[in-house]
Amino acid sequence: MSVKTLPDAPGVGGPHDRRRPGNRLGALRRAPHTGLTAVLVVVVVATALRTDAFATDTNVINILRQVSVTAVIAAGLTLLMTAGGMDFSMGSNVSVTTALGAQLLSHGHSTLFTVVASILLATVIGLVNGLVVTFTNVAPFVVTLATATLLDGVALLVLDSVSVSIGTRMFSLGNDKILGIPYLLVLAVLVLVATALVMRFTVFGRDAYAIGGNEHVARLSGINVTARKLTLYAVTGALSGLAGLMLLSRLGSSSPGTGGLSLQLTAVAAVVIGGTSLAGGHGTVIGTVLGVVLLGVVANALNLLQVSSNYQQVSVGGVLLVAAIANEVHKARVARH
Amino acid sequence: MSVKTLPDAPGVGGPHDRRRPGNRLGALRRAPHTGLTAVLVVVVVATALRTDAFATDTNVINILRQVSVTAVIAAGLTLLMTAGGMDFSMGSNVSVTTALGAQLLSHGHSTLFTVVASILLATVIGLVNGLVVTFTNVAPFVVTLATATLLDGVALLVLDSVSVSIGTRMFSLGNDKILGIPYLLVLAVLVLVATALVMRFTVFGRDAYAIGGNEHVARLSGINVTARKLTLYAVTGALSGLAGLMLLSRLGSSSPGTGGLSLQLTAVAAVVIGGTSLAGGHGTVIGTVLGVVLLGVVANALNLLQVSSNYQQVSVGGVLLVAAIANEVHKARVARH
Amino acid sequence: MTPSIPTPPGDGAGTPHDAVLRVRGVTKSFGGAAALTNVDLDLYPGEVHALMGMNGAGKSTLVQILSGVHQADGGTLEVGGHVQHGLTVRRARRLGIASVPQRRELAMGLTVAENVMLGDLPTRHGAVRWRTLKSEARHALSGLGIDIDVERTAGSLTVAEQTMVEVAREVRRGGRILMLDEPTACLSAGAAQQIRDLVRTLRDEGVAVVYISHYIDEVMAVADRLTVLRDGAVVRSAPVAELDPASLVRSMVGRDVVSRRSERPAPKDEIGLAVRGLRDGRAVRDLDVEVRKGEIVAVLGPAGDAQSRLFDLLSGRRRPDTGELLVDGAPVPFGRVRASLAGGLRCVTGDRRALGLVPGMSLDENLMLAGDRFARRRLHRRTELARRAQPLRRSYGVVSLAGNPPVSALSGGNQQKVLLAKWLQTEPVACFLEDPTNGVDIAAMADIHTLVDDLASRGVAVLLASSSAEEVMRLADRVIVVSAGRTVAEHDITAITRDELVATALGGQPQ
Amino acid sequence: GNDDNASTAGASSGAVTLGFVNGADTAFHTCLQKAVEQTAKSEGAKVYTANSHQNSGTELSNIEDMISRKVSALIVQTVNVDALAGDIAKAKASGIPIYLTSVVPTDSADILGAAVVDLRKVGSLDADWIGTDAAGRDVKIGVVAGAPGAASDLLVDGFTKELPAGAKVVANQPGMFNPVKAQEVAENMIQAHPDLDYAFVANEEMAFAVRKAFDAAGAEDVKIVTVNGTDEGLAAVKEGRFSATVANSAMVIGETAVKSTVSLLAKPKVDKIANIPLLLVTKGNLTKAPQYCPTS
Ligand SMILES: Nc1ncnc2c1ncn2[C@@H]1O[C@H](COP(=O)(O)OP(=O)(O)OP(=O)(O)O)[C@@H](O)[C@H]1O
Ligand SMILES: Nc1ncnc2c1ncn2[C@@H]1O[C@H](COP(=O)(O)OP(=O)(O)OP(=O)(O)O)[C@@H](O)[C@H]1O
Ligand SMILES: [Mg+2]
Ligand SMILES: [Mg+2]
Repeated sequence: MSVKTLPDAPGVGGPHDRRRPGNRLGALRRAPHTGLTAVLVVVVVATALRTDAFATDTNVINILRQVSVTAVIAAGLTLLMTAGGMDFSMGSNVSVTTALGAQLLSHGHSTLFTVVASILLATVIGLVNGLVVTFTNVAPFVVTLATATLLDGVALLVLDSVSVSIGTRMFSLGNDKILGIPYLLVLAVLVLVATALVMRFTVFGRDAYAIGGNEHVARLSGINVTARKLTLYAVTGALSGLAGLMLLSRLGSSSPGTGGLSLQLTAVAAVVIGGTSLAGGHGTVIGTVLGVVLLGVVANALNLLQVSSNYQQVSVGGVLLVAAIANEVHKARVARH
Repeated sequence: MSVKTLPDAPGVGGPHDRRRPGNRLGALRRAPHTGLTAVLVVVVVATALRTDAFATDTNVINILRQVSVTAVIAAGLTLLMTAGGMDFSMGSNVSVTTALGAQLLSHGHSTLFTVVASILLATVIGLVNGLVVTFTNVAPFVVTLATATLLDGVALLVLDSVSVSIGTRMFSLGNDKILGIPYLLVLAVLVLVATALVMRFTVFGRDAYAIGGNEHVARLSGINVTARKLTLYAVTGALSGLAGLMLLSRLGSSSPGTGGLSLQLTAVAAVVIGGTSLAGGHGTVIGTVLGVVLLGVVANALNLLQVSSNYQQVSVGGVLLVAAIANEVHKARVARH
Repeated sequence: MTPSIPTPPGDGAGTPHDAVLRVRGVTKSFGGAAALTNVDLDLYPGEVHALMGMNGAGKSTLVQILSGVHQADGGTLEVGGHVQHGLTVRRARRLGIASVPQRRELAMGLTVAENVMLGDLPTRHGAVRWRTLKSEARHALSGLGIDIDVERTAGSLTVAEQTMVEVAREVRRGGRILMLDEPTACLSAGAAQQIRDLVRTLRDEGVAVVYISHYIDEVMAVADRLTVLRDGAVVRSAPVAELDPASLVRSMVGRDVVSRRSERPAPKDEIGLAVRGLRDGRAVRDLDVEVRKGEIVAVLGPAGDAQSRLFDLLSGRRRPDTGELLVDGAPVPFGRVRASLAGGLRCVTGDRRALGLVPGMSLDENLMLAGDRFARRRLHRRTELARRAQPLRRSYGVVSLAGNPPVSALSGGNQQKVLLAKWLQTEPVACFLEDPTNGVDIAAMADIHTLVDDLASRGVAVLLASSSAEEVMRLADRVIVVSAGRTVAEHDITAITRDELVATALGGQPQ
Repeated sequence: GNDDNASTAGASSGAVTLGFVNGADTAFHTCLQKAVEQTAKSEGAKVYTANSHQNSGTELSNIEDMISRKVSALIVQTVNVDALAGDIAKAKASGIPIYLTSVVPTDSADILGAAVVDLRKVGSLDADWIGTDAAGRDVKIGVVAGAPGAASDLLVDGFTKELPAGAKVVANQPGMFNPVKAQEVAENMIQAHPDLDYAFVANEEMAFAVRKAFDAAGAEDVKIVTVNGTDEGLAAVKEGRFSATVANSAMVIGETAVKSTVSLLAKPKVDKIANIPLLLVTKGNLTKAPQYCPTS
């Protein structure tokens, strides 16, 4: 029996925020994610001062569209990790979905059919992860690391190792705008808002916190933990599918290596930088959004500032480190007050 | 040393090995890692039946040499994860070390100087990870995910993005044998045995279990947790350095992408498949060895059996999944008895 | 691990110069709320110094400051005549200060032997000497009359056993100061007696013992001097001989607390809860219990083991080897939590940290965690949650410093009330209570006893597993004595005295 | 109309700004980037660079970023051929001309031009050499391919199709363009096929690792043919460690790309696809090999 004993540190953005009246500045300093926000602001201001190309409408829209796919994955991951789960195979699920979507479209199937089939497959993949995690007691990270490898292979099989182009099918989703806002961004925002609402205002979402906080207690309190977990894994699967279709529409093709581990790691980095706990029980969509945007802004800034490609990874790593520390130091200060 | 005390030692193979007399078969079934061993045996037998090239001396030596580098990393990771830590940057540390080693050798520095400098750098990198983890309270996975990105960039900088060859320097380490056993394998075995002994028979090793099991208690018991953790991270750093030099001697050159994430994930997979807990407090070198060898055998078998590249990843993923489940199902059965 | 402090030039015992520890004006606050204000305390060698006070009074905080876990905001600590600045855990250890914290914590993956010897493993040439380690650990345990296999893993121990292991560890270490934070809170009468005997032995050897407990009788029996904390301040400090229980209660609570057996309507004839032929390994063998509606039946036994096993079985966490469970006459399948709940059975754990509360969630959410599930709610709104939680908080007397803090920021007693409220608001047909007053102060204890009384008066069948004989005498209609997993005796409460009860529980033999 | 815009912008300011989006961090890509930067300097053009690290999503983002900064033209070393569809659409929509290196899509209407390496041809040149060397004997060949994907497939396909009748590919495994993996694959391959005569390896970085593996297994006589023509590769050919390599100079590609882009911007021509000359390098013609990487 492994009983999880979390530290008592009141989680940032957790279900409780003790606000005291008065002292606005202090309240601000105690608001969640101040550290992360500060890092983001510094990066934005520093970049804007050094290049005019940064703070333009088109560039901002650009950044937001670029992070849309990651944001959808990160949203699912936030929910799942809050419930103490982990899906390391979402990136590979994206690979499979883009591959399948591309094949279906290029074989002349209708867009509707393709969308439904792809998301269905992705959901089933998520569900299978959930079944293994729930019924075998293997740690979710381990299970999904294995399925990630497996799915990478499946994606190759579906593509038969070549690139498959979808021509101009789904072009509008990946490239057009509505009221000046790219469809992809609209989708990502919808997903994020929905996730935030679910986590905060539904019993399903609160159950996720409870399961992540102490699974035994959750089960004893009458929560159908098994069903909840299966649903959570299925939802992350479905969101991977959606992200896959978004990516496909943006790229116009699927090729070996689309999605996969690099996408997965970006999403994981965004989520954990945003303060979602690897051990479960704590997590906020706001934090994840900040994490996703920070990563997008940094990549964009490094390009615009012409940082040499050798220095880019160093810079990204450095910013990640600083952001993680800032978020944590801030949390600690809040706890001390 | 105290060989006599061996039978008393509470299981390196997990804490539950109260042996009951009689019933040899039952005892075998309750022995740790039976599940994993079974999977390994199945893979070996199936491959040996289908190709003669598999069960030859040279091929076995081959496999073992191939996994030597991974084994050294996995050994360090087992120790660290048992103490509740995580280093996701070991692969990237390897990249930096091979890059530095190659540059030093190709610039005419002596092998001794190169070895010392590389391992020193790797140790410092590990120590920096340790300092950040210990003094900022950021989750180790998050810290080392950030430093991994950073170090990948550093490796590119050191190499200036081109391959650097070391000619025949260090050739003998990477290619020669002693008594028919490759030096690399000898090194790996030494590291594994040392790790196992440390974990089982030294206060340092037992403290690692205590820290991983309950850091607060370890601290209350007067264990200098901070110093221990710093040492652990420094040791994993040093082992990454050693692995880097081993890899360099084997390849004869360092190029962008040597080591890095793929090496890291292989090592992590081997360790977790071997039953070391992601949450700390449990871990065995034997399990890790089985995990490392299983991954090596599967890769070798897939090559020898001429499995098409599309099916290779699917097969690796499948075996990983089955192994993880087998290990866990078996554990569960032992616990019930 | 020998204390490095010079022995103060002592003359006669009892003079202030002799104090091994002097606390002056210690202040500590958490997030702006004061947990301790201006606390003075003197500890003398060879004396048991009890700390008493309501839940949240600051007892644990004081102990944690003395053992280096927390740093005081102000005031001075003097150990052996030397002022200590920035006392850390390791430094406290070196000074010979040992403590058993209120929260039982062991390194769960390690064996009992290693846990006892943690931080002080015997070695030869750098290698751990397993044989010595185990024999020393065995010796440390048996020295306290504790019978636990040292090769078991800590994770498999019951809370009571964990306490014993922790006490054994600290005692083995030695030192001049030993602080025990509610060591008997969930121990059976026998185990508690062992602890008290041990404390007396240590005192006679010259150790200064700080002893925290909510049981007045126990404190009166074991302590030489007593300090009462209220809202973080010392309100009274005197030799025990000068105190009487009633005034003690008044200084702790600020009023009199009456808790005596109350008249309840007679139990109905229908059986609310029946357990038949329950058998599970060595912990439970052939247990038969029937509880009528409106009746309180207590299960009493020497070890805590059967109690927590009973919780696991009745709550559906664990499937027994054989057995039958009937709630309100209808069979309830074992091994399914939700089936137990649907049948109307509510089980309140004795291990609230591991199985009772979600530490990261707020007080209110923990309070409504189960209820909202039964009500099949889909949506969650904080304001509305607070509105529903308010009356519960009031009727169960839950007190918190902040509005709706994470439940882990509450003192232990308040956490216990949250746990009871969480389950008892849900209109049970039958319930199983495991140590319902674990760690709560005397005022809260009286409140909880009233709550349980009310429960039975409403016709609920209550099965009570308690380690406290007083509690059983106060609440139960019938007592079932269990020994080695078997029912060995059954008594009507009116037919037995407290002392007989303790004796039966200890010996497992009916008189 | 779009092209006019961009070219006038470039011409009027007198300074052409180029956005170079590189595909990965291998030696080839580094050399290509150096060549692009040096040539741009000599052509008086300003160049911005970005690297997609083998991720087609990043490639698209990089192109968007370049469009944000309003470069006169894009030069793209793509991560893979089909990812180009999105790139080209993007560039077209923003009115910025796009020039491709290494590959060209089937429909070249929407691009400014391309400097193309015929990968099939590369493979077939290596196969030709084996055909000559084997001289009609029955020989066994092992293939260490790259990562699954178009580039590697085209190479291997060109190679396999051109092999003479008696030559048989007995093993074909992916080396993932990663020397570590390639070495493992080669070690296993020589176990399974100790009687191998030739090996075709998809790039020189891997070929070095393969050579080491073969030598360690005592198979010094297996002849390796490969692709690139780096200085180290040529040295290996000279020493006989490689038997042949096909020079596809990164420097030439980079130079061609920049020069063509600048001139095409000024004056769009019909002949916008430049085929990079390929040369099979053996011991006999080492001196004729083009420089692979610019000296920095
Ligand atoms: N780390 C902390 N952060 C915030 N508040 C705390 C912390 N530790 C204690 N408190 C608060 O300080 C007060 C004193 O707590 P303490 O644990 O000392 O009480 P106690 O006297 O031991 O109570 P109990 O009898 O219930 O164990 C309580 O109100 C508690 O909520
Ligand atoms: N907000 C907080 N942040 C961190 N720690 C806290 C907080 N609030 C309380 N604590 C910790 O919890 C303790 C209060 O709980 P307490 O000591 O009463 O534990 P408990 O639940 O009674 O343990 P047991 O179950 O063993 O009786 C404090 O002493 C402190 O260490
Ligand atoms: Mg307390
Ligand atoms: Mg308490």
